[in-house]
Amino acid sequence: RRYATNLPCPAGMNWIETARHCCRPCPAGTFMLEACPSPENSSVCVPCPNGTFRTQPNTLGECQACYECDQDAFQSVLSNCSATSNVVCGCQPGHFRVCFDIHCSEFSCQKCQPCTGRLIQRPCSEAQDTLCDSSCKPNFYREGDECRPCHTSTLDTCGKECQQVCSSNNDQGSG
Amino acid sequence: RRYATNLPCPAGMNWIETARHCCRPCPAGTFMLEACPSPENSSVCVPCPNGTFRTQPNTLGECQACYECDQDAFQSVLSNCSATSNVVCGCQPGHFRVCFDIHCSEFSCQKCQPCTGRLIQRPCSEAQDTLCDSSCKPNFYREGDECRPCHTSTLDTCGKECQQVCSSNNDQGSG
Amino acid sequence: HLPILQWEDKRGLAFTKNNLSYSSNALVIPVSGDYYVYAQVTFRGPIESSTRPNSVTEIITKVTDSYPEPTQLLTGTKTLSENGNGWFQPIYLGAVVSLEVGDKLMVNVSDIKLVDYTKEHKTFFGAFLL
Amino acid sequence: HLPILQWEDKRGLAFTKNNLSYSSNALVIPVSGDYYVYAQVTFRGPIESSTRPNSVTEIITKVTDSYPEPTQLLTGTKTLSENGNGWFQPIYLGAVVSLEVGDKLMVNVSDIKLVDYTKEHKTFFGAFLL
Amino acid sequence: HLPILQWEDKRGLAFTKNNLSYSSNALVIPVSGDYYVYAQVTFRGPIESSTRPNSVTEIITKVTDSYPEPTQLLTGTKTLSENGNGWFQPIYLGAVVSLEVGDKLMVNVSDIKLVDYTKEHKTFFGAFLL
Repeated sequence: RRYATNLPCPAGMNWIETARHCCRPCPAGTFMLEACPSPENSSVCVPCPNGTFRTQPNTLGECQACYECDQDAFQSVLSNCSATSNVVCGCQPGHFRVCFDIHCSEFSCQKCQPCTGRLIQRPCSEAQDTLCDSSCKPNFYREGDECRPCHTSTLDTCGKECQQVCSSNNDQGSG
Repeated sequence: RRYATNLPCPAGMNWIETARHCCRPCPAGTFMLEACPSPENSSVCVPCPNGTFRTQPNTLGECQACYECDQDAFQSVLSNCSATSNVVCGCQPGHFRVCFDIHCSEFSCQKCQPCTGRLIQRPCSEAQDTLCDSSCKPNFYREGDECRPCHTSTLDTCGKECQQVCSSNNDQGSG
Repeated sequence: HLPILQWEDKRGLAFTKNNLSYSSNALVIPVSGDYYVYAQVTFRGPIESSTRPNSVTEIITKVTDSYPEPTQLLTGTKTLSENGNGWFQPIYLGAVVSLEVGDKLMVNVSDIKLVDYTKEHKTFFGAFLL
Repeated sequence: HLPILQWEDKRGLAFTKNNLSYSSNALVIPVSGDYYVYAQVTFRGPIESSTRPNSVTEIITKVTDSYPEPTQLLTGTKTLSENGNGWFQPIYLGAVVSLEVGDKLMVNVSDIKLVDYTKEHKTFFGAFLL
Repeated sequence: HLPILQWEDKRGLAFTKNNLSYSSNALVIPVSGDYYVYAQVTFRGPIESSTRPNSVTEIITKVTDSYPEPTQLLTGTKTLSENGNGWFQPIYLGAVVSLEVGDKLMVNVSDIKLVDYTKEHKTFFGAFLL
């Protein structure tokens, strides 16, 4: 991918347009303040200022600005930005990651569902929502797609489903 | 609509700013590579390159790029781009045109509805969706806004409507 | 063709200079060259008369003496998914185009009744020579 | 007034030169003339505290010593029709404005908590002299 | 990385000059300096194959010999709330960036099948030296 009309630099060296010769790149975590006076000498490399980084050796005049994790949108910092690596963001506890596209370059953090009245088949994780058991826990009866505790049911609210589940444990709530 | 400060050109000739005199326009399907040396002589007109067109005589320095039909979105080519005409797009078979605005400068191609279980009042066309008969075909009974074939109904799924239609032809499916 | 917008060219933030002039709804190009041409139209609704539109379109067009038909230079088309109550939809367009002296630049819209003309900083149009 | 955004002016892709300087949230105009001024703000939600907004607004304003009130130069307003889960809405504005030496340019937004500040290439602001 | 768009650089409204050249999907910078870089991509759907996307993204990136990874310069991300039938979503990006001779500018998109390539005035890309 070398720029065609440049004089080819030996491997491990980059062409410096302003200096019109090749220089050894500055190491990751630094940027090139001044190009080498000649290919044999080294360039003036300066550490990336706070809040910036370079993951690779380079002959660039500045470092890349660190991303920030979207704390207001329930993101959390998995690893801080360093001179050689960008920040890595995840989701705060109780939230899971929903990618915006297949590359997941952007994701939102959504609240894990609570599985009230059900057993948890698979707990919520960084990548996936909680997977709730389809059937209700003991002492819970189904009402639409919710599981309600027996003790909250009353005679007139306790439909067919509820009677089946709750009366059999004959600890039905007061009339 | 002549540009006010120009010297008026005789009818059928355009003012050429670079040449500071009038020239006869190049015919449709070509563009003006070089202006006429003087109003009496002709300009150098060159055919529109592949993929471009000019529908009118002109003194322009390039031809217009042809549009393309949106094959991924169910459009089809009604007529190809030529040197003198842009491409004309329609909808692939089984789709009809839905204009985005009254000028229909943009349109999407939507699937024709199938009229399952109904007679077709007016078949799907480039401009309009199929118009289905409001009542069901013989041996079909109404279920909500769908028409279902009698033979698929079973005793317990055959409601009032179904019994009325299907039992009268006493060829009801097995119990 | 689509309706053409009219513009204020003197009062408030509006101005023309370097003899780029405005006449009969068009910016008139004084010297041939490459121009960065831009325009923003803010659309808004619902409005009384029109049925709910499902899209809005803004087009910057060029009219020239060397060709009898307008040329569409830049187009922004957006479908609307806003529900019943009030909605706003700005469309910004901008790019470099090669223009000849005498060419006229205009802005067309899909429905002039949907254009928010109330504030000069919401709908604007301009060009500058590179 | 609407909240004013703060900007990074040195690190990463950000820079100032030809003594167009940045101080107390504003670009300061070093020489009178016509400038192409532009800004994009990416809005995103939902966020914890705020109730679901039904619109977002970005305004480029000018503050000058010759007038006690800010002048709104460019405005982008968009209603939101996204449902519950995550949404993004970028608004880009750009136009030529006549500015005097010492004028200050700022970007205001309808709700600062809805601004996506996480990546420098999603929200940016700048100007150049023609 | 995200798919890279290919561009027409000669026919119709497209042109390159002042030895800003186009090769293998990129604008190649001929001289170091500050450039105003811009691009609009019109996205549209639904299309046959792809499941309904919930967002579209356009990114202008820079590739340089002085660094092995592309740098994202400008990004526009929009979530889609349009329902079943046809939708359009233009995204315009533009800003000043400092570039070195030999740098290459490209436009990436989240899903190339969603790009409206049918009309040259709906999807475009360019840059000019300040």
